[in-house]
Order: sequence, then structure tokens, then C-alpha cells
Amino acid sequence: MSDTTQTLPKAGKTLSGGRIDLLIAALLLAMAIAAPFVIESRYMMGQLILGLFWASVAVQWNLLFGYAGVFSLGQMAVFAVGGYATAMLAYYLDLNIFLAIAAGAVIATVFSALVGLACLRLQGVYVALLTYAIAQVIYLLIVTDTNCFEMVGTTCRQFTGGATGFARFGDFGMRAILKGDWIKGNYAIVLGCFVLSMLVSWIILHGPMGLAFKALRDNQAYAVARGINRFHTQLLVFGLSAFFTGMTGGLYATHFQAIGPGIFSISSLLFILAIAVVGGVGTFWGPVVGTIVLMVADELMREVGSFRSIGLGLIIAFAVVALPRGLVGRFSDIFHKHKS
Amino acid sequence: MDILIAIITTGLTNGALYALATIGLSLVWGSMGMLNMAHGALLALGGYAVFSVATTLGLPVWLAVLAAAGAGALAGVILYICVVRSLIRTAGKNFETSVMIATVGISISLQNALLQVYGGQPLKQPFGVSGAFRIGDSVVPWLNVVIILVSVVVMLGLALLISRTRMGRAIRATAQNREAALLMGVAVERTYLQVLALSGAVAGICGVLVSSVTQLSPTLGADPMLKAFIMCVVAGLGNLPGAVAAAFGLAMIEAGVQFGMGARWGFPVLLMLVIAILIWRPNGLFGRAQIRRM
Amino acid sequence: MSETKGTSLELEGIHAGYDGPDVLHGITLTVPQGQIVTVVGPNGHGKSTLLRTISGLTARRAGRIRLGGQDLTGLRPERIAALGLAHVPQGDLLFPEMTVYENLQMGAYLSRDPQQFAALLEDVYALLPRLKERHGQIASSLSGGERRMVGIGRGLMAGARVLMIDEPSLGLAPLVIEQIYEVIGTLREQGRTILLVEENPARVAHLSDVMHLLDDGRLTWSGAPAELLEREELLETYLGG
Amino acid sequence: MINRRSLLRNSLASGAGLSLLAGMNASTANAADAEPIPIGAALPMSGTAAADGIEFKNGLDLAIEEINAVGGILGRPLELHIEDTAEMGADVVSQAMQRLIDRYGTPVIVNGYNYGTNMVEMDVAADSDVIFIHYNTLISHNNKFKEDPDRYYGSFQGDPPEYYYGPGLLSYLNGLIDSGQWEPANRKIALVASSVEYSIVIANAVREFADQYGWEISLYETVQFPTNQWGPTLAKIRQDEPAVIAVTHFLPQDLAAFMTQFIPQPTNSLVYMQYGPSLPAFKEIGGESVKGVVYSTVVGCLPDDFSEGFRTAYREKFGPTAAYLTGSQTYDGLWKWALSAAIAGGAGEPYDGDQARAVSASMNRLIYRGVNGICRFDPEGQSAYTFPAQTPDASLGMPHQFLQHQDLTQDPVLVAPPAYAKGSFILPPWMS
Repeated sequence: MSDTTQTLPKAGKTLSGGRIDLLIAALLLAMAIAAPFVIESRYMMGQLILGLFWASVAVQWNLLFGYAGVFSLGQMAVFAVGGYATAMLAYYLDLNIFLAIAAGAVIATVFSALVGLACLRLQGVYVALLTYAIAQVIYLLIVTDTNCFEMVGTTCRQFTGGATGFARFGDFGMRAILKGDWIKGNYAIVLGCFVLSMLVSWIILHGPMGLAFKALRDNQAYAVARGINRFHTQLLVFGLSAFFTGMTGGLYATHFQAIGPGIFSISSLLFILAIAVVGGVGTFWGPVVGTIVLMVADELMREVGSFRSIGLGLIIAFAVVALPRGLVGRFSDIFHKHKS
Repeated sequence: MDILIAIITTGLTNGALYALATIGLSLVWGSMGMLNMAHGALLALGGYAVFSVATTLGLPVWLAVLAAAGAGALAGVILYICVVRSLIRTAGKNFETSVMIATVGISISLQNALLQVYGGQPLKQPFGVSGAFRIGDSVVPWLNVVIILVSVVVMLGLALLISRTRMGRAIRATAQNREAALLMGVAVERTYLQVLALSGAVAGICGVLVSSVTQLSPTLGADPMLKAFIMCVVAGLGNLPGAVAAAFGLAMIEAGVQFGMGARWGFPVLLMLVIAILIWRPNGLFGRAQIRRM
Repeated sequence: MSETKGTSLELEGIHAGYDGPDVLHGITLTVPQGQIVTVVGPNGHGKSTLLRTISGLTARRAGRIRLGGQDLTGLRPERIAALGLAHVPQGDLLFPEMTVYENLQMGAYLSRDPQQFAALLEDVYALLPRLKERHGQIASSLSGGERRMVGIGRGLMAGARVLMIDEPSLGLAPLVIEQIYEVIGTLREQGRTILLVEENPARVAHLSDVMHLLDDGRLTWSGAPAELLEREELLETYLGG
Repeated sequence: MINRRSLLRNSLASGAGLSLLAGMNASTANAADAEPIPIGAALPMSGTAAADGIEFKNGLDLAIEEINAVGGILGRPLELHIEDTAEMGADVVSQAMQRLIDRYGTPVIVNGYNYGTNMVEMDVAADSDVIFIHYNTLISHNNKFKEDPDRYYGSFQGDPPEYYYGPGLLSYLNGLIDSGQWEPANRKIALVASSVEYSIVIANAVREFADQYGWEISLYETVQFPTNQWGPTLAKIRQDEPAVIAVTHFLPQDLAAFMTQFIPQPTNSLVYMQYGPSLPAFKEIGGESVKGVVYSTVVGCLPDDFSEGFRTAYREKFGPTAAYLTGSQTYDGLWKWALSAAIAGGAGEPYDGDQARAVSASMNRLIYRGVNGICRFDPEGQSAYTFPAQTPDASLGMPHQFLQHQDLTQDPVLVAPPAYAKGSFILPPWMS
């Protein structure tokens, strides 16, 4: 039996752990910065941006589940709230897109805190169901919305965008500046926001709040006895993870210049969960590694044509079975074994 | 009156389908703490098995239904041997999430394998009953009656199996206290295998019934599974009678709301009800307080 | 129970533990046929781990266990149970949603002989008449003492050659504790082979043939019960008086 | 391999197209060693819409086989590359298209439909200067095109937008009444839509025009997608019997279920449905109960002599249950593009705006008669013109076909528009 609690007793090694994190971060960042200078393919740049989106959402979900032990299935709903809020603010109020993204992140935070409030007394799978039910209600009410809010040309538009969603509410403005290389501009913005979210997450996880999360996850009764306020901590983690998830949602909507109800789909949610689990739940780099692995696997699977989905499903199942602590957990096991 | 009968017919039929989907899911969840996300794909497998045996091979339909149960059971066994067994040993406290993700992977593969074999065009399910009978002015199709009957019979059979046989006792004992069951000499791993096989068989039959309404497409299990997931959690951990009650109750409410408020409100209202129930009773309506760790 | 006199259970240099370091550091003891051997020691020093290791619930890291001469190495708990070891675990671990009768039925899970079952059930009901009264009641609705009785009765239903009982007095009112030890006294008269674990040596001294003191995963003293009770300094040091 | 006999038969199907292309190819030599032109298609090959995705691919396969048999485009053969769009979100579809462009250098992408994309495909096409033809059947295409025609010059919707289903249906109904073929008990329509853009836009269009055509919407129900238990919805319909039940949900198995649940206790209403009844599965699953159902499509293989070669070839190649009605869309789309590209002097390649604009211009000029009827692009929205709602001239618009299931052993009967009709409307059995 081995589990993620291993990170706790090794407190004495945080310094070296921090140094390793720094090293990995520097390496990844260097590669990420070099990418647009090396890669010419717009598709590849697009995949990198998509990868940053998924990694960011998975990192934030990992913060909730891997560190705070809250098994939420509402992650894509938070993402969608951020995206929808951004789109609607920009569409209806002509808000500057960057302001809209920031506002979207705040709205997502408030939404998520409310969900957190509802989940307060629940455990494990019950949290999963509640968060999922909330996400599903929002989705269903949006897609079945048929009331005309305004007429656009000859067709009616629902306030929520209905089954169609929103498009053309503004973009980063990179097409005007960079012309054909606009995607590299988008990449720079998305990368910047991603780095910011990783930085904040790292600081939080290595601060007193991070310890409180872990304590609640590993032994709730003990943590509460030690004076950790479950109510505050849980709300905080819901809100915190939601801020960056919502922001990513806004960036996503702006990059693709579209947001629609499809984003609530269970398949994108499960892809996020798979990323975190394959990479390593409860490890800082797990979701990032998981994103890289799954996106590369997906890319390779495209070569086998119609067997792609079968292969991808099997890869996910195999990864979970063969790597019970995820790739990063497996690496760190090997690493620690070598050290001791 | 006419409307009441329509609502009751829909509610009971959906309730029977949900209940059958739910007990398969709940059985596995209750005894091993595993949410089997491939359950929906097993439903689809059952539906297509009937098609292959009855339509393609031309064998009698009752034999085909047995084959569907067999195919489901076999899939359950394979799922246990290839995925669940090693996760139980290695995943530790992450078992709940790991097994969810792994079975999601299996489900994606299985669905797409069905797509490759049978193609994506919907196929006609050979299991079906035509005709209808009248109650006053309203008409109730025989198919709905058959669905309700078959589902009740399967559930009764399962209840007998669980409560009266040695295997059933072992399953219940394992669900209620895994360590104690081990000390009594119950081969817990074999019990898990039996549970998954049993649940697979129920899923196979459930798939036949579901597809007699929806017809065959590789994604036919997705919707019933989602509903079953909800019923299962609302009822509370592994509570089979509770799951059945929740399935029928919620299906009735859904049908009533669909008529009263409009079809678009059916599922959302049901979900809001679920949210309210969970906030009010954090362990479901009839739930045990704790998930027993593996 | 007709078996030739001899050693029923033998432990040799047992090391065991959970995730972290060893909890047991080289335990060696034997339980002879027809005797009651008691392990006493403070809480958290490995008494339950010892029993769990014997019945296979906790992985053994080194050492050897023999039951009636048969090596248990590498066997899973259900196999060990089948070889004739019954374990009444700490905290009862009943099947909470089953009736008393069903719990007893589970105790005899490995026996497929209805006559043997009837005989065992009669014995258990004779020993623990309360269980007969409550046979249809759901286990989770019983009182603490009744649950303990179900636990012991369920252990007896296995008809095993060795019975291990983990802290039968834990969490019970003094009056109930007395009743429970009366039952164990009867078992002793019946000549059962029992490995008993208890925190308080005074309670079990009169029942035991041999006593061991378990401290921090090691057996620090072994001998006749009367001797232990005389060694006040031992009791003082290890058991806090 | 395509043999001479089937080539001849197919040349009947694509008629002028085949010989026109062959003629243009005649001047170019050494077709054999010419580098192939990559053709892209981003289709839902897995997931809920996989059935249609497969047919869209079939249509492309057949068209490419025929085009290559006459020497490809100016001597260069075509080569198909498919990307799976599975659940078809905006991100997935635009990345799939970008991959086709970057990886294979496809100068053209011919899609079937992908729903839930908000038409972001048009931005991918615009940014990469490729020609993009699709059958999403969405008015959002036109709206988006109108916002910036110069940017979206390369995006074409090969069929009319779903919006025209609204006026099309209403004017068909009035035509039935005017010609005395049907006497409705009242002027009420019950609308049943499902929660997908396509279905809702059609329902909304019907609702919007109802007044104008003298109708009243007595019920507007939005059901989930998919739906198979129609009990509560039917009970509502029965409460206030409408003259017309219009179901704009489109999955064939669900629509068949609607009919099997409707027939035991029918109302005196005409039942109109969307898309699904055109697929073989609808009839197969619904059996007797679908007899009398009217449906319409703004695009679909016409049941005429002209398309017979196509239909035969399609069924021969892909099996008797293959839905050529779906495959015909991409089939026509690719043919029209191939001819336009040949006329423009070549397919060009991505990021070559000049050539792409030349191809686009020739696509707009070319009026192409395919197996679905006329494809002529409306310069206002760059979607195919629909006949008769948009143009009264049958030779200038794609016919909005109304069909009815009459004899279940035969294909459904085309009952309107008159220029193409093969039979006339009969009163459904539950109404007589």
C-alpha cells in the first residue's frame, strides 16, 4: 500500500523538493518559450494552446481533489461559467475582452463558492454527484432555452445563447497586430496566464493553507481537532481553484471565439480527470505531465484512424491500472528509492 | 384520466428501466466501493448481443436474451480480471477515482468497438412486443407492460439470489464488512468477480429492455447510466431496495413534471430534487454513513 | 474437538507492520492444544496486529506461522480460516445489516454440512442463550454486550481448531465484561484452544495457562499467570499499575 | 477499382460533371505520376453522430473514385484525409481542420455537419486561405458570412440553411389546403423541438412565420436530446388536438418511437418530421406506424433518373443499408469544388489566397446540378439557394423536398415541389 500521504512526512525535504520544482519549472518554461520560435505549424501551436487549457483545468481540479480531497465533477461547469461570463459580458455589454475574462474569473469564483457551500456536509462520491447534478442542471437549462431575447438578423438569440452559444464577441486582437502569426500571440497570452496560475498554486500549496488542505484530506477529524476550520478551508479551495479555472474558460472562449453548451459535455470532463489521474493525483506536476502524455497519445492514435477512440480508451484504462499513483508518483517513487 | 394513465405508464416504464440499471450499478458500488462507469457500455453490449443472436443468427429471442445476460456477465468477468483486481491491490485510497477513470476508458473503447462492428446507423432491436390494450379512453402498449414485468422478475430473482443463497450471503457479508468476511473464509476476490459478473448479467438484460424502446446505437446506455448513477447515490450507498424505490419514485416525478411543466423541465427538476436531497441528507435517502475502504 | 495433544499454533520470529516501520519485532510463541494462551500489553503495542498477522489480514514481513503443523506462509485469510483458525476481531466487525442468525450462519460459511451446522448452532445457543432470543434482530441494533456475544458465537460457529479473541472486554460495562469472561471460562472447561489478547492481566489470569507480555512489538516476559501477577514492577512499568 | 461499365453508369449520375472534367483533363498529360491533391474532411467518425460521419466519408470516397477515374483535377488525382471530430465541439472541429491543413496541406475541406461549433470552422478556413464546404445547415453560416464577406470568401454551405424549413413547411401546408388535398380541423400547430441548435432554429422559424401564413402555435415543447419516451409530450398534444404536429427533432430511432407511441391513440393531425424519416432506420424500426408521415429536407438525393447511377453505385459499394441520402451531400460538394478548381486552373494550396479566391469565384459562378438538385450559392450568405422559398425558378435553387412514407415496401414518395414530385400527398391512415 502506498499513497499520496507520503508527501506529508517528508516535510524535512521541502527545500530540495522546492528546488526540484524550480528546476522542472525552468525547464518546462524554457521549452514553452522556445516553442513558437521552433514550431511553424499552426496546428501544433493550436494543440499547445489546447494543452495549456487542459493542463490548467486539470491542475486546478487536482488542487481540489488531489490536495483538498474534494471529488468534484463540476470542474467543467466552472470552466464554462468563466467562458460564458466572458462571452456574455463582451457580447452584451461590449466589455473589453481582458476585463471580461477577469470578470468571468470572479463570477466563476462566486459560483464555485456557492457550490462549495452546498457540498459542505458531503463526502466522496456524494460530492461528485452533487457537483455533477449542478453542472447538468445548468447545461440542460441552457440548451433547452428557446425564448428569444433579441433578434439577430433573421434569427432569434436566447439570452443564454441556447443550444447555439456565443461566437464573435471579440478576440485578443492578435490578428490585427501579428497577422498570420496571430496564433503565437494567443499562445503568449495563454502561456502567461498559465504560468501565473501555476505560480499562485505553488505558493499556496507550500504555504500554511496548503498544509491545511492536506490535513483535511488525510484526516479530517484530526485536522479539525487541530483547529483547522473546515468550512473556511473548503470554501477557500473551491473559490481559489475556480478563479483560475474560470479564467481559463474565458481564455478558451476568446481563443476559439466561441463558447457553447458542448463544453459541459461529460467527455471533456472525463478527459480532464483522466489527465490528472494518469499524471498523478496529488502531485504538483502530475496534471502537466498527464496533459502531455494524453495529448501525445491522442495524436499518435490519429494514425490508426477509426480505431483511435478504442485505443485512447484502452490507453487510459491501462495507465490507471499500471500506474496507480500516476506517472509523477511513479517517477518520484523511483527517485526516492535511489536517494535512500 | 387519460393523462394520468399516460404519466403512470411512462413513469412506471422508465422507473423499471432505471431501477434495473440502478441495481446493477448499486450492487457493485455497495460491495466494492466501485462506480462502474462502463455500466452503460455493458447495457449497449447486451442490446447488440440480442441483435446478433436473434437477428443475425436467427435463433429464438428468449435464447438471445440469455445470451445478452451471458455477454454482460462475461464482460463483467473480463473487467474484473483486467482492471479491477489490480486496482484493488494497488490503488489504495485512490481506488474510487482510479476505478472510475479506468472504467471510463473501458467504456469509450467498448462503445467504439460496437461502432466498428455494427456501424453507427441505428438498428432495430428484435426483442419487442407490438400492440396495446385500452384502459378506458387511453391506450397502454404491451411493450411497456413486458418491460415492467421482465424488470420486476429480474429484480426479484436477484433479490432471492442475494438473500437466500450462500453466494448471496457472501456478497452481502463482503459489502458490509470486508475484513470480517475474509475471517469467515469468504474468498473476497472471488466474491468481487461474482458481483461484477452478476451486475454485468443484469446490465445485459437491462440493455435489452432499454433498447426495445431506444433501439440500438452504441451510445444507448449513456442516458440510463447517468440516471442510474443519480438514483444510486440518492438512494444511498449500496442500498438495493432503496435504489429501486428511488428509481420508481424519481421516474414518476420526472414524467409528472414533463407533463405539468413541459418536457424541458423533466430532468432538470429531477436533478434539483437530487441536489436538495443531498444537501438535506448527505448520505442519500437511505444511505450508510461511510464508504468502507478497500 | 478430538485431537491429539500437541501444539496447535506456532509462531516463530514474526515481523509485521502496515505502511511504515515494523510493528512486531520477532514474536515467537506457541499455543498448545487445549490451552488458553493470553497476550497482555498496553494499547497500541501490537496486540491486535499480532492476531491480524496470524489470520493473514496484515502482511507478514518475516517469520513463520504454523497451524496444526501446516505452514501458513503465503496463504490468504480465507485459506487460513479454512485450515481451522477462527478470529474474533477487535470491535466485533459484525455484518451490521444482517440478523444475529445470519451472522452466525456466516460464521459457519465454510461448512456445507447442514447437520454439523445445526449441532454447532445448538452449542452456541446453549453457551449464549441471549443469541437465541435475539436471533432475528439486525446486528446493528444490538447492545454492545450482545454484539460481543454475536462476535464470539460467530467465531465458534466455524468449528475451528484454534480460536483467537481480541480484547473481549473492550468498551463494555463492568457487569457485561464479567458475563463475557464467564463465557470464556466455560470455553476453557470445554477444553478449547484459545489465543486471547487483553489489556488488563488481572481479568484473564485465572483463565490462562500461559501469559505473555507484549511491549512495543516484543514479547518481554512469558510465564505462568500467577508469576506475572506477583511481578508488580513489571505490571507497574508496562501497564501503569 | 472502377470498371468501365460502372464508370459509364456513374457518368450518367454526375452527367455533365464527369465529361466536363474529363474534357478539361484531356489537355493535361502524365496524370499517373502527378502529385495527388490532398482533400480534407473533418467528420464525426465516432460518438453520437458517427452514423452520419461514415456516410459523409462514403460520399467523398465515391466522388474521389469517379474524379480520379477521369484523371483527377488537371491531371492530379485526389487523396482523402479524414479527421475524427467525435463529439464535435468548437475546439475539436477547428483543431481537426487545422491539422488537415498543416499536416496534409489540404486546399479544400469538405465536411458533413458538425454541430455545436458556432461556425468557428469559417475562421480556420479564412485564416488559412482554404476552401471550406459544409452541410451544417445553419443560418449562422449566413449571418457570420455577412459580417465580413471578404474574410469568409472561402466558406460555402452546400445546402440551404435550416431557417428555410420554417416558411417552406408553412407554404407547403397552405398549398395542401388550397389544392383541396387536406381540410384541417383547425389552424393549430404543435411544435416539438429537441435541444440542439438545428432543431430549435427550425422550430423557431416555424413559430416566427406562423402568423404570417395564418397559423397558430398551440404548443411548443422542447425535449431533451435524445428522447424516446414520448408519453407526457403526447398526452399534452392530445389535450388540445392540433391540425399539425411538427417534430423538429431528427434522430430516426426517436422519431420512429414517437410514431409507435402515437399510433395506438392518434390525434387527427398531420405529422411532419425532420430529417430522420429519410434514413432507412426510421422505417425499419417504426414499421407500419410510420406510414403517412411527411418529412422534408432542404438537401438530399433526389429520387429521379438522373441520380439513379449514383444511388446504385453507392449501394453497391457500401452495402444495401447505406444511407446515400446523407452521402450524396459531400458527394455533390466535392464534385462542385473539383469542377470549380479545374475551371480556376488548379486546386491551389493553403495560405495561397489568390488561387483560393479564384476557386471561390468559380464556385460562385458555377451552377451545378448534382444528385441533390441545383447547387447555386446565394451571394448574400454563400449558402445554396433553396427552391421555392428563396427563388421561384426551379433551375436556380436546391429543391426543398417534401416526402411521404406511403408504401413501406418502396422508397418514400416525393410529393413536393411539383417540378420534382413523383406522386401526390395521401391522407395518413390514422386521419382517414
